[in-house]
Amino acid sequence: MTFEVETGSRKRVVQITGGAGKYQAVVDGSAYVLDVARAGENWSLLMGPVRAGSPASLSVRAGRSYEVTVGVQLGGELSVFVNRRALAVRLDALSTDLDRRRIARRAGGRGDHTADTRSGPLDVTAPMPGRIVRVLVKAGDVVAARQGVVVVEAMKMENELRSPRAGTVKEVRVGQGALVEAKTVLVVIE
Amino acid sequence: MTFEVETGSRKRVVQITGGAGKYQAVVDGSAYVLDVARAGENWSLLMGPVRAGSPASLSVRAGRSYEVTVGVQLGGELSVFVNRRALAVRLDALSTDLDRRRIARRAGGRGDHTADTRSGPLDVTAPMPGRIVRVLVKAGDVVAARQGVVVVEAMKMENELRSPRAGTVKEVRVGQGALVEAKTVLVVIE
Amino acid sequence: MGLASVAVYSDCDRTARHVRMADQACAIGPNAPAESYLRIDRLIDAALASGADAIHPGYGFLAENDAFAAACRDAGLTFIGPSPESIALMGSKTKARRAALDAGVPVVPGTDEPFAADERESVIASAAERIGYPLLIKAVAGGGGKGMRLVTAPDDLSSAIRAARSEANTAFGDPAIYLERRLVRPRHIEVQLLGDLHGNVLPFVERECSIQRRHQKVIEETPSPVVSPALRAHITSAAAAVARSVGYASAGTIEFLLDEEGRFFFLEMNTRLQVEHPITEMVTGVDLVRAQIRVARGERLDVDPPTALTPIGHAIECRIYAEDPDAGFMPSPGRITGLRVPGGPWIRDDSGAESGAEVPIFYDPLISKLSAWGGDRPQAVARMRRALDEYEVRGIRTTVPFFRWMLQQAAFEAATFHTGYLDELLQQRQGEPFEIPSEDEEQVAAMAAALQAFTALSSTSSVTPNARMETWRDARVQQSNQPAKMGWKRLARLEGLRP
Amino acid sequence: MGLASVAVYSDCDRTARHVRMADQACAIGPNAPAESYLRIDRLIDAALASGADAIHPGYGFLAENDAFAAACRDAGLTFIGPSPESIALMGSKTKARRAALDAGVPVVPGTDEPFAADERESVIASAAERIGYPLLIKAVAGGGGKGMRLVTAPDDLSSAIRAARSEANTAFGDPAIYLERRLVRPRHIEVQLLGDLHGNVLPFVERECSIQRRHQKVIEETPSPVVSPALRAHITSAAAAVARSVGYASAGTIEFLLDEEGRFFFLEMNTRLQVEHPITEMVTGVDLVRAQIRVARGERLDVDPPTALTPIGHAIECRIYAEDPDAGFMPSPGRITGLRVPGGPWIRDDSGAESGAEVPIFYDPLISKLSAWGGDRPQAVARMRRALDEYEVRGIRTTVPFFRWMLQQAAFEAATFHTGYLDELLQQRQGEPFEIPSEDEEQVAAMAAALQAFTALSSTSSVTPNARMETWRDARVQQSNQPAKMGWKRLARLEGLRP
Repeated sequence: MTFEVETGSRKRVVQITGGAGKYQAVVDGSAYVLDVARAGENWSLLMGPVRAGSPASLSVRAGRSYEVTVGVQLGGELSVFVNRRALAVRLDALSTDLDRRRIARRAGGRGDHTADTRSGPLDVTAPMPGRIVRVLVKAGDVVAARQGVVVVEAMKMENELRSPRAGTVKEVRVGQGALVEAKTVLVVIE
Repeated sequence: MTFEVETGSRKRVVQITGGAGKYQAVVDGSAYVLDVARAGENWSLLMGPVRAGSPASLSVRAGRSYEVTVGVQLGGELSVFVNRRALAVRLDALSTDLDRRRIARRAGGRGDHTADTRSGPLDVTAPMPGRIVRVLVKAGDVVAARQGVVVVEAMKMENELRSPRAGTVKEVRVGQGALVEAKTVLVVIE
Repeated sequence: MGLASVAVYSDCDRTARHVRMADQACAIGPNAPAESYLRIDRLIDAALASGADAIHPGYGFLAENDAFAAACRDAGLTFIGPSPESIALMGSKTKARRAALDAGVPVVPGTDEPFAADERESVIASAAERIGYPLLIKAVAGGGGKGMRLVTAPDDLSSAIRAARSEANTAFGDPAIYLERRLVRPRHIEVQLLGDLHGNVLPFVERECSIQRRHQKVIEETPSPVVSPALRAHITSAAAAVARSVGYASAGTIEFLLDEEGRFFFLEMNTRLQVEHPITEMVTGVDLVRAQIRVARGERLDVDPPTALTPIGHAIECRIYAEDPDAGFMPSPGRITGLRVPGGPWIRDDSGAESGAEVPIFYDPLISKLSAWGGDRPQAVARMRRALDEYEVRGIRTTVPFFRWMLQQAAFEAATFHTGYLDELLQQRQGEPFEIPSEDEEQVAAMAAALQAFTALSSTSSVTPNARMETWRDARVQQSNQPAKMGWKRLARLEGLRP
Repeated sequence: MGLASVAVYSDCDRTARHVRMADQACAIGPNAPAESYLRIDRLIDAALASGADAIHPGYGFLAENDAFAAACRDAGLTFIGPSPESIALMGSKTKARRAALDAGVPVVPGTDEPFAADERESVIASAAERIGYPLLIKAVAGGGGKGMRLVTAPDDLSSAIRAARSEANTAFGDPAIYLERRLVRPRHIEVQLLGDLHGNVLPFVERECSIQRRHQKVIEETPSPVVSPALRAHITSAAAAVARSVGYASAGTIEFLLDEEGRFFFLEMNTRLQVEHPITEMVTGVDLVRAQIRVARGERLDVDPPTALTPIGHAIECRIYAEDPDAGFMPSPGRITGLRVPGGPWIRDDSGAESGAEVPIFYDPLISKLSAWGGDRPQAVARMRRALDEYEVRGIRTTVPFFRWMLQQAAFEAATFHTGYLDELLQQRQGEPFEIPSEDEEQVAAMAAALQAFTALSSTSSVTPNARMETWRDARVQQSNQPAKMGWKRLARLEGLRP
């Protein structure tokens, strides 16, 4: 089965075959032997070959050892831990041995975070879950760039959210004392 | 719902009512308020009332705090951990609010460990999982009390199993090198 | 010490570890601190209801509140801390400055009296002009960076005053503030003290806490890499003199700023146990909490002065927060789905975090204090690096990746930092993540993700139970609030293979 | 130290922690030690296949095998331990006795030469008559109580010889044995040493390991409660003299028996790191494993002699085994279904155990080494008690309940024990369990069991998700190999309420 996997800024084509804990992976044309076993919530992944000595004449083989956890999906990404370091991974199936049809790439799945680069109204959103301590503006107010508009408290720290640019307050969507989730739109500036 | 619960050498009659984490327990006629919440694999159990001061005039109530885990069943017993100490518990439902019929006590569930007090043939059993290192007797051999009959190895220690009394070896059920489970009958003496 | 304990808890802390480990527990109200952990009346009632003899206030909430200490005394309870009078005196930053001056210890220039809660901003602005920019607004009742704001230009003064007053009011119930000059590249050096009711005051080897982010200590160590034995003698004597002059009788800490010429200035006194007390315990072997309890019972200090002042080796603490360092250290509350904590030689982890536990949005996001000891500083740093490498938290973001990066910085290794160092360092960053995975790690992550999809999609059940990667439950949990966008999941649905 | 590591593993250790934490890992064979961990050829090949420079043998299996050390040398690998010659000399208990005598150190009376593997029992019996009963049969290649048997009367000699030879052969590949007089109520005192390749030998403050069960150390502590500074100087000098006389150049330990008159006798030398090394690290701050690696690289010892000989405070270790103390300490292998390990100030847990991990039947059942440090012995004991109280292992039995009981014994607190003390104490017991739950705990257990049944049986789903007690999975797992016998489960089935 073949997948296209994106980590960091790079894409890799990964082909997997095998089963029962023993797999072969071909990554961008290079082949690896994988030995995978579950250990509690993690996997122990041993990857060969290790190039050292003259393995052919030896009675045993060494593999590079990784502790891997494939975590929950966050915003379309898989969170994979490799040796206790988190990496964000996006994954697509290119084709499978079950089904040779090419599956179209994900469509329209990436546009989520583009709102604040639009040239129209700008949203001031809550960066984290928290409580609205104070609303410093009302609809119609003229605000300067970096002027405080709302104060949000989370974990005992107050954070003043500022207007991203000069403009007029179009809408205030929250009131003092409200509990808000992350990414809730609080104020719209135009 | 009412249960008969045996811990240590004592039986208690425990009646439980309530729900949603708040329960009332009547244990042998004494009433308690229980506040139960799950914390990972354990429960936090708060038990009131605590008799101290004059609770009536106070704005809050204190409860005794226990960390409890009701573990897997071992040989007909529940293993309950109270503050990280294991207690063996046997439990029967006496009657329920769903069904007023008296349920008969467990029948015949206790006879497991009586084999070696019978007057007939005696079994030498493996006290733990392990490997048979050596069989020191064969069928027909006359053995003295406390004479070694089998050597079992577990966790790198050898344990010589001895005949519980003088007699004749009736049967040898294992051979050298065999892996045996706990309680496997190895040799029968008569 | 064989003492029974009573825990108090707000609603969201019902199943917290301190509740489960205590002998008794007592609910004191809803999540908002003002309705539970800051309710003096309920705390006193909790002590009475449970039959407690004494209250240890910890190091947050009411730990530096003189009214609480007085309420304990009035209710016949032992407050494990200094007297209400000491708290009131040293807790007022402006009175504390006066006390230090009276004891002959220099202070940082600033306003000598607090401003009234309703003082006009123009009056504060005039004082600010006299002291000069950059300056700090500080809460009179403050501590831990709460209610503190750096102001570099007059234009920012008004908004900073507002934020500081509000934060101080929320955190301490007191909006009063004062101003203080900001020294150039100072180091934060502090002296732990123990006092008893018999007039003894014992200073400990100094701690260095110059690695700060927005005035919050991030890494602490002891001894300071730049304090000579002569300076140690000088600064610890000064600290003891201040404490003695006010009859201080518990654990407390006097904070100093050390300038580039080696002059030190009294900054403030914390009239409580500090978050960073474990590192002092590590290099002296003295149990500070035990000592607090002993002196609160009226016993004499039983620690030799040389033991307290002579560090054995070196210790470092990292404050691990539930914050996302790659998103400007934004709080990251939520459920911890997986946790593995490093252990082994010379590592100490003081934490209430557990797998399955929820980090609430209501309180300080400190989830663990990780400490390491070594025979010298390089060894302590090396052990801390190893411990950070083994630390794994899943479900929420933490500052562990930040610390792994931080401990690799040349200036950290050379100990050439000051209290503004970290903020400057962070400002130079161009938004790159704190951890850049190696080519090797990226490749393994790619293979692991592909493997999971492969085993999930394989209709032939050629996967042994041992190696089977069960992730469907996670995927299902996800789905409820976030549509799956990934190609292979769509594929799986198309082919009808999903359970 | 920044070194990359290569783990080796047998089949059942495939997912063990040391494998996952290593940089590389290498399978070396099936579970039986003789086919994996004792296979010198495969271990050498594993080092060559992975490009390793050095091998640390740990403290079991081949750690005291001179052929292995020689094979490393022949393969161009650094053996992190003493020379093959030192191992061969001190590993032979009879040659080691000779070396001690030559260095002017007294030894326990016994046979000066080992018996041939096929020596007739009558010859051994004559030697036994000469030495006198009670006596000990010991393996020439022995250590850790393996291949050792106490014989109190001539009748038991034959069976004991057979068991000792067989066990020695299995454990060390060498069935040779010798006899030694058993002293009356001796204490086990041992001296940790470090030697380097430049002729330096450094002794450390003594450890006391008198709490033994069937000749296996159970609790170790340092310093010994009965060793005066004068005796310490004497015994550590004697130990260093023996090591120096054989050119010993690594970590090693010389064991002595101390009789009731304060005389000490050389017992044997362990030419490896000891299980109990953490307590020496705790009171001296010296990392013994790091020191081993440094001297193996040819570096000079960098520890001050007074640091090694002057304990700071007191440290205790409990060896926690997967054994059921209430069933005669029978091994209790199996899956660990739940594990919580104590942490916090001055507690160290060295363990490979994890929740979900299987404790195999093939190896020594030591699952954790729990250590506690205190400013003095009572404080260390108090902290150990606290740590034991917080230790929870589910799924298998462990010796934690035994240690909780043990640390309450008056003789332990008074430190008036000897090497036979624990066996005598255990013999006096009438089969009562080590932990007798309080009335209170029994009542809570009864309520908890009833609560679980109640919530499981409640058809009205009045239980909140938070409080829901999900035990059906456990119950189902059980069922497969063990019929449920309990009334309430039968009831549940009868009423069709089970999912």
